[in-house]
Amino acid sequence: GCGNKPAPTTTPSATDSKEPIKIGFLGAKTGDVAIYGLNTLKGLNMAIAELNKDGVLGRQVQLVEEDNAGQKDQAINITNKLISQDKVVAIIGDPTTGITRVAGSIANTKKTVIISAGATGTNVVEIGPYVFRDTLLDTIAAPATMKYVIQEKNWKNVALITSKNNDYSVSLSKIFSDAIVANGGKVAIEEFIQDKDTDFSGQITKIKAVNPDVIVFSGYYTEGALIMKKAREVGIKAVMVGGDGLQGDDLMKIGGDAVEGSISYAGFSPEQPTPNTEKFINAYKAKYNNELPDLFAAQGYDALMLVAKAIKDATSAEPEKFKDTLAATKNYDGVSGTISFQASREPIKTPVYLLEVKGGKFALLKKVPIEMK
Amino acid sequence: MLKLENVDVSYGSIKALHGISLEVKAGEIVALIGANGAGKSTTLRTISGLLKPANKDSKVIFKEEYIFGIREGSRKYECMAPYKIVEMGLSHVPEGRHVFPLMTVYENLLMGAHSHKGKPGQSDFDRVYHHFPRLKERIKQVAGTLSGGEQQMVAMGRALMASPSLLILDEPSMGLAPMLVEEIFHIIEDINVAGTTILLVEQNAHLALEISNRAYVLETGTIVLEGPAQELAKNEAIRRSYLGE
Amino acid sequence: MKKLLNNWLVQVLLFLSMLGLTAYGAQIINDIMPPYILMIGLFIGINLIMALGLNLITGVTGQLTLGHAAFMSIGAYASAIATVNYDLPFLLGVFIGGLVAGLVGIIIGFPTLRLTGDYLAIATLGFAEIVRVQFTNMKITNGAIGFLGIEGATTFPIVMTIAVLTICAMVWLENSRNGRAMLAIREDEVASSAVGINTTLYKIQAFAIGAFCAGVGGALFAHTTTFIQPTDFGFLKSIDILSIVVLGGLGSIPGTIIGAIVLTAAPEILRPLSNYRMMVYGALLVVIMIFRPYGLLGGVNLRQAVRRAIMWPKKKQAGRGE
Amino acid sequence: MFNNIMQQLVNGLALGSIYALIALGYTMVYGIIGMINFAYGEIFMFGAYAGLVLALTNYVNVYVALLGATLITMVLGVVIERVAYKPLRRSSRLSALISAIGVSIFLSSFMVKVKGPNTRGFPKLFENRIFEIGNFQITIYQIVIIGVAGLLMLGLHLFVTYSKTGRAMRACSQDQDAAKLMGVNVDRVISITFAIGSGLAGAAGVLSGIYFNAVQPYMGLLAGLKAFAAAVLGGIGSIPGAMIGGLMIGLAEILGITVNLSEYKDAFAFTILILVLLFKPSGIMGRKANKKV
Amino acid sequence: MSLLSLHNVTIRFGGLTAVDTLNLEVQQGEILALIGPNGAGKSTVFNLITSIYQPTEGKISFDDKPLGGIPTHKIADMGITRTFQTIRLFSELSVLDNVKIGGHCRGKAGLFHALTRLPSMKREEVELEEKSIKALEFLDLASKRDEMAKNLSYGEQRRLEIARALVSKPKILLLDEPAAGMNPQEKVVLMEMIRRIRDTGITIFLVEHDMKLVMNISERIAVLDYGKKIAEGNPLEVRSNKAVIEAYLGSGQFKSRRIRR
Ligand SMILES: Nc1ncnc2c1ncn2[C@@H]1O[C@H](COP(=O)(O)OP(=O)(O)OP(=O)(O)O)[C@@H](O)[C@H]1O
Ligand SMILES: Nc1ncnc2c1ncn2[C@@H]1O[C@H](COP(=O)(O)OP(=O)(O)OP(=O)(O)O)[C@@H](O)[C@H]1O
Ligand SMILES: CC(C)C[C@H](N)C(=O)O
Ligand SMILES: [Mg+2]
Ligand SMILES: [Mg+2]
Repeated sequence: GCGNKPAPTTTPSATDSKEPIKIGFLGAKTGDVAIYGLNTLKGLNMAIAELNKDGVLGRQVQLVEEDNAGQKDQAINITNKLISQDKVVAIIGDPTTGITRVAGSIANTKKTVIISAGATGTNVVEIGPYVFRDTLLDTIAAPATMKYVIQEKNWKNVALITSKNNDYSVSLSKIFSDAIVANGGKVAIEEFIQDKDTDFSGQITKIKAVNPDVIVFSGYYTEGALIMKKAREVGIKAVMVGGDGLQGDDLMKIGGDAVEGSISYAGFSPEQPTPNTEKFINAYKAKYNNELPDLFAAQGYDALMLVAKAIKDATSAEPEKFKDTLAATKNYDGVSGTISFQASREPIKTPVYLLEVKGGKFALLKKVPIEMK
Repeated sequence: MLKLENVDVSYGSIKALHGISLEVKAGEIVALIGANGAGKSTTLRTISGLLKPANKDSKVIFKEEYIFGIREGSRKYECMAPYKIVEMGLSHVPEGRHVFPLMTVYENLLMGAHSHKGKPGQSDFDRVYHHFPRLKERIKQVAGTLSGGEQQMVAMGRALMASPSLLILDEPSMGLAPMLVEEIFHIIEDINVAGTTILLVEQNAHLALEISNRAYVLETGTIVLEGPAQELAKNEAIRRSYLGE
Repeated sequence: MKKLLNNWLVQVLLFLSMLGLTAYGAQIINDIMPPYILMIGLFIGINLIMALGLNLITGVTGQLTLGHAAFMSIGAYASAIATVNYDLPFLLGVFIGGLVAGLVGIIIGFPTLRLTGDYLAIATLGFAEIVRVQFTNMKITNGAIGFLGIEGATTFPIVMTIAVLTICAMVWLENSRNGRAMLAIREDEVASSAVGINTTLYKIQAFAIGAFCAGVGGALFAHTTTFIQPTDFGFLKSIDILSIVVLGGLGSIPGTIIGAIVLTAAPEILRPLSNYRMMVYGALLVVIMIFRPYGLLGGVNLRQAVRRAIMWPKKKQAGRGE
Repeated sequence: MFNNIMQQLVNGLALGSIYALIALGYTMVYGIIGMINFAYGEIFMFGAYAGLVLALTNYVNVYVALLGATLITMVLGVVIERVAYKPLRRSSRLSALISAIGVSIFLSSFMVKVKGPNTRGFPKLFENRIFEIGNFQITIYQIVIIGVAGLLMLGLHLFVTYSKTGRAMRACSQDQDAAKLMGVNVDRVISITFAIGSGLAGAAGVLSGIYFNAVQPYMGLLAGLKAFAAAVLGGIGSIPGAMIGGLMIGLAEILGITVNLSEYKDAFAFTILILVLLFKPSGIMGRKANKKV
Repeated sequence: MSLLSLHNVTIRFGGLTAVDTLNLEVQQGEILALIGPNGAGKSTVFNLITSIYQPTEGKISFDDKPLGGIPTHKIADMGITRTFQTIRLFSELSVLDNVKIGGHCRGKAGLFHALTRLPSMKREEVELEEKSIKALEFLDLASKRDEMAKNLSYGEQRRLEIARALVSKPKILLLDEPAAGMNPQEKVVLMEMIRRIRDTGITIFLVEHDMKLVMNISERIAVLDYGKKIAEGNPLEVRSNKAVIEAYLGSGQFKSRRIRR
């Protein structure tokens, strides 16, 4: 078009200035997916507090938080605002894949680092050299989970449920269903729901008829909990298996007994912590009246710490410079696991934590280590 | 029984009534005549509380109670809700019928007696059916599908159900067949004899003047003439502009 | 002088130079304003284009629809498919987006426009849901996962130019035989047909034009966000656009403009309120409606407004004998 | 297969009863004020939360929670009407609609602020039991929901059709000025209407909270939409219509799932809705707006 | 030549036969009145002619063309326009716009013209405006042209309806109780207007309860009772027809029963 001017190069404040380094937070504080955003924010605030004890390059770190309510146009406005008005050097991206993609391409053109602490879907880092994430990828974790479920548990007869209006769920179901076949299992029935549905009686009635060993559900925890309640009510014994969308204490709060035994994977578990993680957990509990950090809090914390480390290593808060040190990060000992970026900037996180709901809590079932290629 | 003093009414920026004063005494039939747009309906709508005077000096007094205005010796501006006015015994047959279109004729009549405690008796209905036998044939018909004249009967019947002490009528004969026009005027006379005071707006000025005690003539929002009905009926100007002679 | 201005060719030239001026002015703004402000401006423009379309359907013709986002999504996907899958140029894609949406508007208009009032509202709402579910289940749209890789070709000058063009078209339309017929339908359908107005025809016309605008807006939206998903076009989007129209003033073009500005900018302006932002936004809607029950500029007509504002010598008005 | 169908029928009936329950109060307010009360869904949500809070704080039993929530939403409804709708009574319906949207945004974000955005489960207020009838099951929750919806419909219908207040309500909906001239206290009637309607919404909120075991600040939107759809499908303002409309939508959704079109479930329900409207343009029980010319 | 003819027209609403095997001819250029008691079916006849209702039986033809199944809006094209007993104006539009819309069916401009504003379209607009103002002047409403229709008084609204109907250049004008709500003086003026309209060549078909007006201007009168035609003829004949007197006219002599104080 006629209006395409080359983007004005950002002029970050001089390196020697003592002004705070600004980091933007992009995520939902209201709206349907607010819970993910809010928890990410908690992790971020932990990190800020910690970083500001000593400062980064002698400067304070300041967080600029904005609420996108889970809406794309708002996310675009915010990304622009953070970059052009607040002059942030990095944005901790939205926990969802969809918005990260949109915000990522803006940040990339405007040469600002963006790092998502939750996006696990495809086509994220491919956007360009400024786009990162510190998450456990679905493409790695889901097959690992299925391998365990089918080969070790010997649950071969699978009922697969997808939330049809949830992009994460739709892509994850594809990965699950390939992995089920690859490991010798069988998708006996595939059913669809939608986010925010509350009645699943129709689907459950059909699922009951195939008598599955396991119910694989690729969506979020709320629907997961409600599905299992219904399933138990009609007498289905199979447990539920899912992705990081099931991560959330509400799974148990809503699901109660019905979700006992449910298995899911995550890039974080507060159990068997490394010393580093333990420190984080304790500090977190102290700060947020004894609440345990979840996946999003931990990954949010790591995301900011990764950026801070990159800035320190590059001795520059200019995104153009520290993005390369960030991309070169290897074996970073984060609170949510060990993180390395591959040449493609795609993260490898190890281990995959398989969690099982036990006594109303997520309990560590197994750590599956991942080799870096 | 009813007294208006210096009543101004506006629709937005358009002033429809300019300081009207009139009075209706108990037992009278008073006619209000005037050309289209003179403000007759506006006057009636103000009396029943559907419109508010624009001016705090205006007074509308019904049975010693202030519908609008500031009582002497007091400072409070009183402004009575329409339903209270109805409960005090006023009934208004509006211009354009305004029947409840989705209710049956029977229910419409029941609504007429709404302000009364308890259910109206059969005799109340019978009185209405006596005047308008057509309504009896149609008690189950939904009023919205009645013919124009039939709806006018419902509107009138509804008012009769209320057994008001003051009945104000806005063109009750509009759209009625000649025989029924006569019937309406007979009804007005009859209920007046039975004790109801009446304020009547009618385009049929001949008949209106014939049955009324007194009359007011309204012109573009101002009262230009008043007096005993029979005298007005002889007034040259009136004969020319309102009686079409 | 007056005569000259009344000449059709002169008017066309005047109009074209005005468009040029708009584009040029917008380009200047584009160069000096920070991207954040610019982007808000751009969304104002997009929302305005869509709202003008809805204003024609709901404000002028009086047909309440709650499914405008469906046409937006149709325009968005159609244009995205055109530019990505078929490599068509961006502006052609936008036009195609509008066209497809307009066509769908006609097709669904025929059966549904027999309905009136809230029955029409729920039918259009249902239609929008159906469209959304359809997009969620289609291969070519990549379902819920979303359509990736759209070029970010929408720019501020383009949006502004199209917005001005839309405003002009709407003003002309409203002051024509067609526009009057639509207004008449809003007021009284029976009387309209009794004076010879083919109510179905004009309703469909309004629907098609409104849908076209929504489609264009959707296409511009797709080429702004570069990535679209069915969830972007949910019921709340329809409501957002309707709010613009009503809050601005049903049937009023200047009202729609103000509405688009206020309601697009408000969530951004309210950002500092942080957690109370949406509460304040909701309360704001209520307060504005209470104090301006007919909308911010309800009942204001653009020509009158302009004339009153700058006492324009009645150049375009010549011939409207006084 | 057959028991499967019977089971699905029960599922559909139960779901439909929930929709009907929400739609009853909706259609009543809707029919009488003639406005699309968009905040209705949020009142429903508020009721659900009120029930939740009551249930959690005092170990109260179902009835207290239900009653408490009903009372709270009654007050809420009346307040909303006074503040946000009454000033708009004489202006366009759409102005009131936008005001209602404002209220609904306000209420849901208020609840996010106060109670957080996440879904909450509902404590068990009474024990669920499952009855096996032949080859299909019905839970006590389902029986309660179906029963309550049916009873409320009947009661409400009788009230609106035969009581004096009910008649006054209908009068207000058809011609407010004329109603005033009949001595109807229009403000009071509208307040009563809102109180009853909102109370029903609150009760429905608690019941569906118990039934689905989920309460969420944004749950009102979907509920409001379903209620709107059910009310229109049944015929605006018709109380038995709302019941039928609700049941039909519930059955349609389950039917969609049964015939393996669960990904099109909502589209399925709306397609049926549109088809019905094309043949009955004023809803199933709706009286044709037969205004004579 | 008969311009409009009804042949055995019947319509039933449920159990009610509103119009019963009615035969009626309206001659070119005449003023014909249709009278009858309330609920006799007069307005229904108008609704049948304008296709708002379809007859249950029988047929209606205009200019020798059958009207069955023709949609209402085409009826106006053919040259039949009407006013309504219950006023139906475009109440939020200006008086002038109301009248302009009345001229809709004589216009040609379409969407294309609206968006290109070609000179031909402007000419049409100017002509329409002139015509409309003339019609307003004719009905003595010119001073109210910028007023919103709903703000007119009842009688003014009635005249506006006639003005709106006139701009469509009808061959026949159906007037449903045009004098309702007017005072005797205004009725005289209206009567004059109706005559003048007829003198421009427009046939008038009139429903009215005001006998003075009806007897004065109509050349022929048809009387309906319970949907059936009970009489037809010139005013003199009808006035003295016994059935008509019994069903409709009454004595015509109002006698106040009251002794005035
Ligand atoms: N709702 C309204 N808004 C604005 N102006 C109005 C309104 N109603 C009436 N008017 C104006 O107020 C004036 C008085 O109207 P009103 O209806 O009282 O007259 P009227 O004497 O009853 O006439 P008619 O005999 O035609 O019924 C008229 O000029 C009319 O145009
Ligand atoms: N749509 C309808 N449904 C049911 N009944 C109807 C309908 N339209 C008219 N009617 C009935 O048909 C009869 C004739 O009505 P119509 O309006 O033609 O009477 P009219 O002769 O014009 O009477 P008026 O002089 O009172 O206007 C009336 O009894 C009326 O109740
Ligand atoms: C919040 C998470 C469940 C989001 C999900 N991992 C995604 O990529 O969209
Ligand atoms: Mg009047
Ligand atoms: Mg009639």
